[in-house]
Amino acid sequence: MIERMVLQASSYAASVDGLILLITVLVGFWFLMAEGVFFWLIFKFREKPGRKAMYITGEKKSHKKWISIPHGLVLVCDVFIIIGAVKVWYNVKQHLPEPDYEVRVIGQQWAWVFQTPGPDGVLDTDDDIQTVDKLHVETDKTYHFKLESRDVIHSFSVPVFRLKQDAVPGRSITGWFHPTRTGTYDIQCAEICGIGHGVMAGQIVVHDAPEYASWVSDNAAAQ
Amino acid sequence: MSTDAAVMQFEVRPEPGPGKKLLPDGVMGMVIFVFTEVMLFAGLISAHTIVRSRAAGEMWPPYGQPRLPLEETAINTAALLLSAVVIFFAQRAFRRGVGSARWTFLASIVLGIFFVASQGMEWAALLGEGLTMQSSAYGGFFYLIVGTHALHAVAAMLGMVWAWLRMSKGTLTQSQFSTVQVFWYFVVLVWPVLYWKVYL
Amino acid sequence: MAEAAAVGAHEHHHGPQGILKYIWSTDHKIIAMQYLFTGMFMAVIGGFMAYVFRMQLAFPGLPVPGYGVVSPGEYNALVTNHGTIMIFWVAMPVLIAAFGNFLIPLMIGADDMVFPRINRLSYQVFLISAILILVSLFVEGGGFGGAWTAYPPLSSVSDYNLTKLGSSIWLVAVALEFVAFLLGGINFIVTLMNARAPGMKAYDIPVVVWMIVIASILFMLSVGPLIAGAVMLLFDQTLGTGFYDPTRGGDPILWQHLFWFFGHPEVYVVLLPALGITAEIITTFSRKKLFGYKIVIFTAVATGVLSFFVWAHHQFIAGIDPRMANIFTVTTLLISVPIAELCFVYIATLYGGSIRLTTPMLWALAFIGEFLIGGVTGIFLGASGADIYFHDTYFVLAHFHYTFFPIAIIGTFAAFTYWFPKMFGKMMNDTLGKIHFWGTIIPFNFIFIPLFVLGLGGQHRRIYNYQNFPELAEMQPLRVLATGALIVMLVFQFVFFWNMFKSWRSGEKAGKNPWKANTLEWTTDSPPPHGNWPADDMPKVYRGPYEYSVPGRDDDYWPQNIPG
Amino acid sequence: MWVVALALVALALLPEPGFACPVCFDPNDEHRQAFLATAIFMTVLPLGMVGGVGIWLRKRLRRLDDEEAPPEPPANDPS
Repeated sequence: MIERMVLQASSYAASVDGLILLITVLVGFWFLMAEGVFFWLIFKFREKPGRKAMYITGEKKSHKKWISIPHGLVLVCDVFIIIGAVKVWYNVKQHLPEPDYEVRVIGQQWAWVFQTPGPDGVLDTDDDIQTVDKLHVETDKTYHFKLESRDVIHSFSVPVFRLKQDAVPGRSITGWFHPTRTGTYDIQCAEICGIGHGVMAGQIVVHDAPEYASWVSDNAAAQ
Repeated sequence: MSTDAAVMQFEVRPEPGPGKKLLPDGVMGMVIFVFTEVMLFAGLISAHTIVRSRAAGEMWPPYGQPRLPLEETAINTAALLLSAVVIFFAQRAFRRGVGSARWTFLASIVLGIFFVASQGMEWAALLGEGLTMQSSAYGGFFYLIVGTHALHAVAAMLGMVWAWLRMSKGTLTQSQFSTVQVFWYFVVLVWPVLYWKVYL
Repeated sequence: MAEAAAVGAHEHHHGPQGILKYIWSTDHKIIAMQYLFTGMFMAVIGGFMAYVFRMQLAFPGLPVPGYGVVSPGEYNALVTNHGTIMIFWVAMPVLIAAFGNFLIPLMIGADDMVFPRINRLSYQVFLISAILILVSLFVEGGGFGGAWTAYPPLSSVSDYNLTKLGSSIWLVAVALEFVAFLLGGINFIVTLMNARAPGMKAYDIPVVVWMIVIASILFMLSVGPLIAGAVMLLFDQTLGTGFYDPTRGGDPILWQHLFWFFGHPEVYVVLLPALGITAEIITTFSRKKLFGYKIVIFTAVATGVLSFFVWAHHQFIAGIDPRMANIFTVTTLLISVPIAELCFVYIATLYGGSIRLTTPMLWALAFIGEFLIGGVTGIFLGASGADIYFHDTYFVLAHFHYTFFPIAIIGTFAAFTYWFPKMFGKMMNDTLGKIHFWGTIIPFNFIFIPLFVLGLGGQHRRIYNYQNFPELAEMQPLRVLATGALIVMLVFQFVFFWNMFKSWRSGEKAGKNPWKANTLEWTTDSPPPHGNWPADDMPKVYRGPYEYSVPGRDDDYWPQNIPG
Repeated sequence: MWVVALALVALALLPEPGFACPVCFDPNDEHRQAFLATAIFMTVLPLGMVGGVGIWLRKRLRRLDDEEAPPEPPANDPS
């Protein structure tokens, strides 16, 4: 559903979209049913001369079942949604697969600063590459990001990855992503961070392996 | 269902008498207000617990900050608790219309004033030792929580003095007394919790 | 004549006369009017703000007619204060304070609130808070622009938000508003407990009164931690403490917990009164007993209880423990059960009725139909896995407007058109009412359905110009559509004001009970005199509030105060 | 209902070496426990207070009903 509007560019994007589809189906069924019954009743029982309304208390068992059966079914649907949601959540936020690379993402008013490992592939060494507003990554590699903030709360959001995590000052938050598709995509700041919030746009550039290698060597040389 | 049967299902109620009040208006209003206040202190204590846990492994109170006077405050706490006991007896005496209720009530007010005054002296001493709201989160929470309590204690004192004056004039009603009493119980009973969380 | 007698019988009620009567009155009906019209005035301001920032989004950078060019700082201040005003100065005062004050004593057969002077104080504090929030927009540096959630450190450090004065005044105004509702809430709860008419048992109380009181209890229990948090935030802003400053041992996440501990129950605080109003209207105009009165009350209580367990779903991606998110997913989805049940009950009430589509009934039905959309889209956001994508997008925005708009606007119009005859003694014009109804409901959907689509497309909130984001820039036609619909909707509100004014001046006389309803407020004059009923003729209650179309009776209604 | 709630809390508290807490502030657990403990405290406290008063008022109502229409209910009976 969403993939038609926003590409799926990470390993877990499809599972998030699948969950959204599951919820849409379950919830959509109840919604259409409720609205359908609602409008039908309004039409069927509109005021007609000579017709008196019925007297139904809704306290009897035979009446209550019209409420209690849907009640139970809604609960069952909720259970399905909960299971789906927790599964996706566990996969994206709780579970950390082994990384190929680590990057550091720092939010500040009003720019993104990225620290990418240099040719040695290890973060926090002398050859690290620092970029502003553009994060270069390699496709089909698992990345850990360490999310930090220098001033206020920012939120690191990459819609095509279905990834979002707040950057909280004073903490270093770890997360992961695994790009699956090359291209240049938006990074948005999803948490209001002052008057420059609207221009705090970054980009994530996903390269294939040779392109990434040449980018690393070019930039490592430049530093 | 026949129409008669439907009408029959209505129990014919007896002519209603005047409504009953479960609690006097003032007391019930004060009880509800106290609930809000309990939640206010719950919020403050939770905030304190979270910030304190963040410093786990490090020192609490932080290095260079004065320690809080445990013993003096314990005496204050005792005075405050005693005041609650005294006001309980004052209420019993007042309900029976005993004349000495006035003096029992006054004793509990004096104990309350003693608490507020000696807390104020403690603050002055701590400020002199360099514990301020800005000096650390520790100092900030100390003044915030104890200060909020002090504000409530002063408000309760004002209420009790008002009630005492009315009692002297003979215009105080039972429910007015109970209203003030409920608030004072709240101020007294929340204090041991604060003492435990903030001082110990 | 009747009024003179009533006033005479209520000598002890005598308040100030003349113009003072309206600004220094302790009469619950006057206070209700004060809240109502202050709320309406604030709604106009909130609506104007919406117009300005929607114009900026549709036509970025161009001067907005009636305002001028919107700078990024102004944009943030506008969206922040639009949210704050609409929730705290429109939804709360109108739904709870105005209708609570007007309806509770009239519906339970009391002559006034139990603490009339506290009631007056409540409005006065509220008025001061309303003035303060408006002042905060015009001080040096501009209004506060850190979103209505005011997350620190942006809200606590003036170097970050650049609105030192604005943010402090904003915070003080919000805190004062809470104090006003605290005073009002105590009054509502005690009045219901202690001042009911003789014979009115727990299950004879109209649903709207129950709902307002349950909402007040929720408010009283949840607001404490936020006041604690607000004091800490104010000290951080003005005294230089470090409660939320991570470099000095504080914790910014702490505020989010304190805020949302109140913030989520707050949703139900405004939802329940709106549901209560709807219950009164659909039973009256379908001439039906409410389907399962006790189910409604118990479900409302269950909703209230559950609402204390769900707040952290606002913080799924805010850096809380991911294990905690699982717990809150479960509780959040569970709360859909009582809410769904309430909707089912209301729909079931329509079955077998004789539905008259008057203006208030249209509003009440629209409430159910539109609120369902808001309800079901909430499931997407409560499910933690899906929230990773939806958090802070326009999907959230559209979702809560689909709940808050039915609650605060549709619910208010339903209540206002329904009780207008009681408040002013005149009938409203039905044709103009229907024009206004359709002119509001249709554009409403055209505003927010495009915003759902934008949210699905990954557009985040509170960004003043989407041209900076290549992926979002091309969805501009949807933004223009939403803005156009908003303008149409705002224009149709003039019909309402015209109708209100005209009907008040020269409407048809209403009589005591124009809708043939059962509850006690319809047994007194319209508008009710001071003291509501003659002191020697206070109503007594003999049965429940929804005995419509009882078989074997000639009338299809059976007022609560008629014996036998 | 309560069993489910307690089971969830137990689940959240279990130390699980298998998975990390990538967003926790620091490796020591006390901060996380504090958030959980205060969350439970703040949730249970208001419900406990209102529930307690609700039960007490019901009892009082029963007692008032049992006494055959007392002329004036005692102002505040501390017993």
